[in-house]
Amino acid sequence: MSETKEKREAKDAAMAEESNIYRPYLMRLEKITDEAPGVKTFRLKFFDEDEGKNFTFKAGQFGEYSVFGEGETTFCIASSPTRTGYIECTFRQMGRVTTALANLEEGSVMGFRGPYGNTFPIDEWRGKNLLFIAGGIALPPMRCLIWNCLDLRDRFNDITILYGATNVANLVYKYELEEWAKRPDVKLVTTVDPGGETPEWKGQIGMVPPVLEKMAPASADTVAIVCGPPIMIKFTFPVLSKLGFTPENVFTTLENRMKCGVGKCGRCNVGKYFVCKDGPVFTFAQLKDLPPEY
Amino acid sequence: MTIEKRTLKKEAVGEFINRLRAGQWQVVAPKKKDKQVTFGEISGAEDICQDYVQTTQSAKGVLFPRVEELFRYQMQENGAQILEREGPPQGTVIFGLRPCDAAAVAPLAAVFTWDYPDAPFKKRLAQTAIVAISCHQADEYCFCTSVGGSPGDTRGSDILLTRLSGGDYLAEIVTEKGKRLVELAADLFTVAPKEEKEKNLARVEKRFDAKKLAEKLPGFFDSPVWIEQSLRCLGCGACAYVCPACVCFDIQDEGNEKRGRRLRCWDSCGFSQFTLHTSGHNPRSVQSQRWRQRLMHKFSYQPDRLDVVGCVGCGRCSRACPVDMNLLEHLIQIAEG
Amino acid sequence: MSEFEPRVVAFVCNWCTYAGADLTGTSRIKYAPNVRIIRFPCTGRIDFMLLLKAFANGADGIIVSGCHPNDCHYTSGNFHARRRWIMFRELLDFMGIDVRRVRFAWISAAEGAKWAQFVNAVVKDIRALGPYQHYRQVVGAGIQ
Amino acid sequence: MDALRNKARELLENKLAQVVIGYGEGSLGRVRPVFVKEPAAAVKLVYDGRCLQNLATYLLKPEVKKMGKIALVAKPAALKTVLQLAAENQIVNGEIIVLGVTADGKLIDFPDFKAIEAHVAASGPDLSPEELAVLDRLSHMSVEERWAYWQEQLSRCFKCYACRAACPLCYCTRCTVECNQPQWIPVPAHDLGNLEWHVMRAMHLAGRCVNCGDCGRACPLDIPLNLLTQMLVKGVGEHFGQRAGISATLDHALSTFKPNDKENFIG
Repeated sequence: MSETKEKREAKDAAMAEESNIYRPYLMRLEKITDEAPGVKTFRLKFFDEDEGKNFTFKAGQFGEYSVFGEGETTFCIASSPTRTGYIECTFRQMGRVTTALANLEEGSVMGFRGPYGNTFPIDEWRGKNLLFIAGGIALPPMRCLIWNCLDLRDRFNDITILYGATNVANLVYKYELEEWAKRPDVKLVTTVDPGGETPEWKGQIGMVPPVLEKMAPASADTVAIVCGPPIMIKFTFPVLSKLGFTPENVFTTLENRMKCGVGKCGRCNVGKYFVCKDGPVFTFAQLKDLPPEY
Repeated sequence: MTIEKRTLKKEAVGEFINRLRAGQWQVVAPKKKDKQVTFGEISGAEDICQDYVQTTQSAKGVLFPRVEELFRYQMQENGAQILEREGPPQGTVIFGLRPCDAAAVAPLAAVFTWDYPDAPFKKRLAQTAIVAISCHQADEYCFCTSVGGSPGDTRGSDILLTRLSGGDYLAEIVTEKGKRLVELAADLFTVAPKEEKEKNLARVEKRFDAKKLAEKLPGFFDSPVWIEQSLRCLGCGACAYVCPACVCFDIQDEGNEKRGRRLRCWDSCGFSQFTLHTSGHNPRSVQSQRWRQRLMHKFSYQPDRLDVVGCVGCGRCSRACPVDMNLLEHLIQIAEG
Repeated sequence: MSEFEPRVVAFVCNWCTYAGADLTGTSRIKYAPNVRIIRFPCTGRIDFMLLLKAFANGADGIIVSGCHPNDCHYTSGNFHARRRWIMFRELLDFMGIDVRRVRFAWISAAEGAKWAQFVNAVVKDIRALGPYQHYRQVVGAGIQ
Repeated sequence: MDALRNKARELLENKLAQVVIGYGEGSLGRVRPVFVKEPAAAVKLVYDGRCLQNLATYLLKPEVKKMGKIALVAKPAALKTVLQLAAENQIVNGEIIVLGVTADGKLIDFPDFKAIEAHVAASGPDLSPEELAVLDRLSHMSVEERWAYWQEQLSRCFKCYACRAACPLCYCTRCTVECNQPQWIPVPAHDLGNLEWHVMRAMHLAGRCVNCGDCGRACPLDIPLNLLTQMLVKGVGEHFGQRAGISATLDHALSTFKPNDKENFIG
């Protein structure tokens, strides 16, 4: 992780030598998709064409999305780096800025700063099996990674996706779930919490950890990526270790309150690590030696 | 650059300041106002107050203002315009601050210039010069010698003046910028004095070793000492805002859908909202966790990440604290604990 | 520059003064157009901070008006408001904010004429006082 | 002082209280709040002219409440604070032990709030002659002079919120200044943000403040914030004849009214 960080930082630092790092790109809101009650996905295009062209990022990185006059908020980039020309983000309307975001219409102007943070080490997973485990609104960082891997499908063996939500309505990216379900080279398991199912629900019923235990995916030569609310992560990891997954092979993303996103404002630290610079991607091995401050 | 030693006569100080002001430098120095000594712009040497141990607030505001405009936006039919103010027009000389405050530029610059450079800070730093005056008095709150400083420390200063027994000043020209300042008034700076510098300095006893403390602190993460020490802490931001080395900030927008601006303003890890998630989850929900964060950040995380101690031992936080949270006392308790 | 046209913001209660202002209109009584009316369910619902927000956004004078005591649609809204204004007015005066620019009145739904006279009087006084520069200089001050 | 120490040791020994909150020696001759849990440590308690802080501000802190039954060393203003907190249903009769200390250091052990009410009723007025003189001097200044005075004072504020943290009656879990939908009070410490913050803080204490003076003492920049709340204490007394902190039953000036409240400015 640290090796790629130095290389990337040198490039970013050089690029941002004199420019004001708090100045966002101007973005036009292309498309809004309603994913679930209170949850929307935005597709953003760069106002300035060439800014859009030489904008690159990697799966796992996040950005600061700003509504001028309201403030900034932090989401991961939900679209895959292999799809150029636009970026997407998914958010739930919760606070001041997300409420302002939710009131925007297509064509409005907003800001974006990024890409920030470290990345999923996809190159190291060549030839391995991938197990994606996501809960609720945490699918977006995974979706970016899943599409990235699916666009480079031949590099990996089998890909399994386990995605759970509280109820059917809260499942995000419903069309893409169907798309993944149809693909022969992907095994998709969706589940809803007990009581959250609808009569025509065909997927599993149960919380993510027990469903994972039932699936009992092979842990040999497999990398697991887990994203979800802290409670889900807490109960998923024992299941994974019982199935033989080593902490180095299980990745997750951490979320903390952020303002600058570039390791200056001193807010997002967990122990001596900044979630915005040394994260958001962490392996479980690293999580173990982080103090319980997240 | 080797430090050049000169003498600056007592009566020449006023002239030196006038030359600085004539040389398009704005001069900021400690001024007495009711019971407090605080930094403000001066027009002449007579405004400067010298008989104090430490000013209430540090001169950090010159480099990292308490409210700063990052940019201003103007919405248009298709798009928006983002305008940035240029840097401070005039250079600023901070005259007469203590060596520990001058040393405090290092932790500030360490955070603002690592990885992504912070342009607003860099502009201000480039246009600021520091003419410090060594300490001739100290009190029990001071502990600069425990964190690598000393009453006569030249780190961070462009020129360090030390008042000698006769009232004249030994001037140590430390940096190129200092040399440029001296050139504005070269005739006032005569040959180096014979008198020893050390005997004109205050005595500050070293109370703990910052390196050992930095190694010891991680092991203290779950210790009950934090709860014990922070019971009386009220959770205000006084210690962070008077501290010359605290850099945490908040970004706030002010404006409406037509125009407005994005402001950077001071913030403190002591506030309960500092790490509060919109979902209500707060990784540091109790005051003992925040007090721990304050000490761990300054004495363990920052030395570890940027190899600079986030504290210069000026003692302001202990003096300003309404409930007498004496930082030195608590650090010693951990260093010897 | 043409004569100074003061901007007056009126916080009025919906049941009495707002209806009174309506009556002023329907009975074709002309009064100074400088007033911008903001409707509240009751004077008891007018937060004192809104007055400062009005000054910060460029108001030169403020009118607060509602039902006469004992006429409040919510029985005690105006009584509570009266106490709040007694204290708030003293605090503003103590802090040096010009209370001559903040005018209070009880104007019922039937007193269309009184509303017109009151507004005209307030606008005339505020025009004499001139724009509220003091407060406007505070907005944006203290930012590097 | 010995009476206080013996009383504290006695309370801790027979488990009548789990913690005694009092004053102890601090740095450079200052005093600081101390939380005495062991009987032997009761000797740390001191009481003299330096003990000014209103310790009632710790009564509602979760970390302190978790320690069990509290015995509070209460200076005269703290007694009024305890009554006002009781009036606002923050503490219940018998929930805390109040060790009253009079101005000349005598210890009074109050069995219940009724006893405190009697003691407070017998004590002097809310505002001392000196405080009234300062308010008087300010009220004789012109509006412009007062505006200039307060602008100069408040523009120095850097919003560390020590005034709010030190005030025992500022116990709201979510202070208005922390609400950002809408952003009621600007967060940055620029002149407008400071002015609106201090007006709101004073008004939210109108009719509640017992004039303990801690907000002014806690301010690291020595801004005389207590003048704002003192003026309101005087105003509430004059206009409505009500006083805060003299009874454990609620008599809050700004949430009650009399039909014939007097005023001379409503047209």
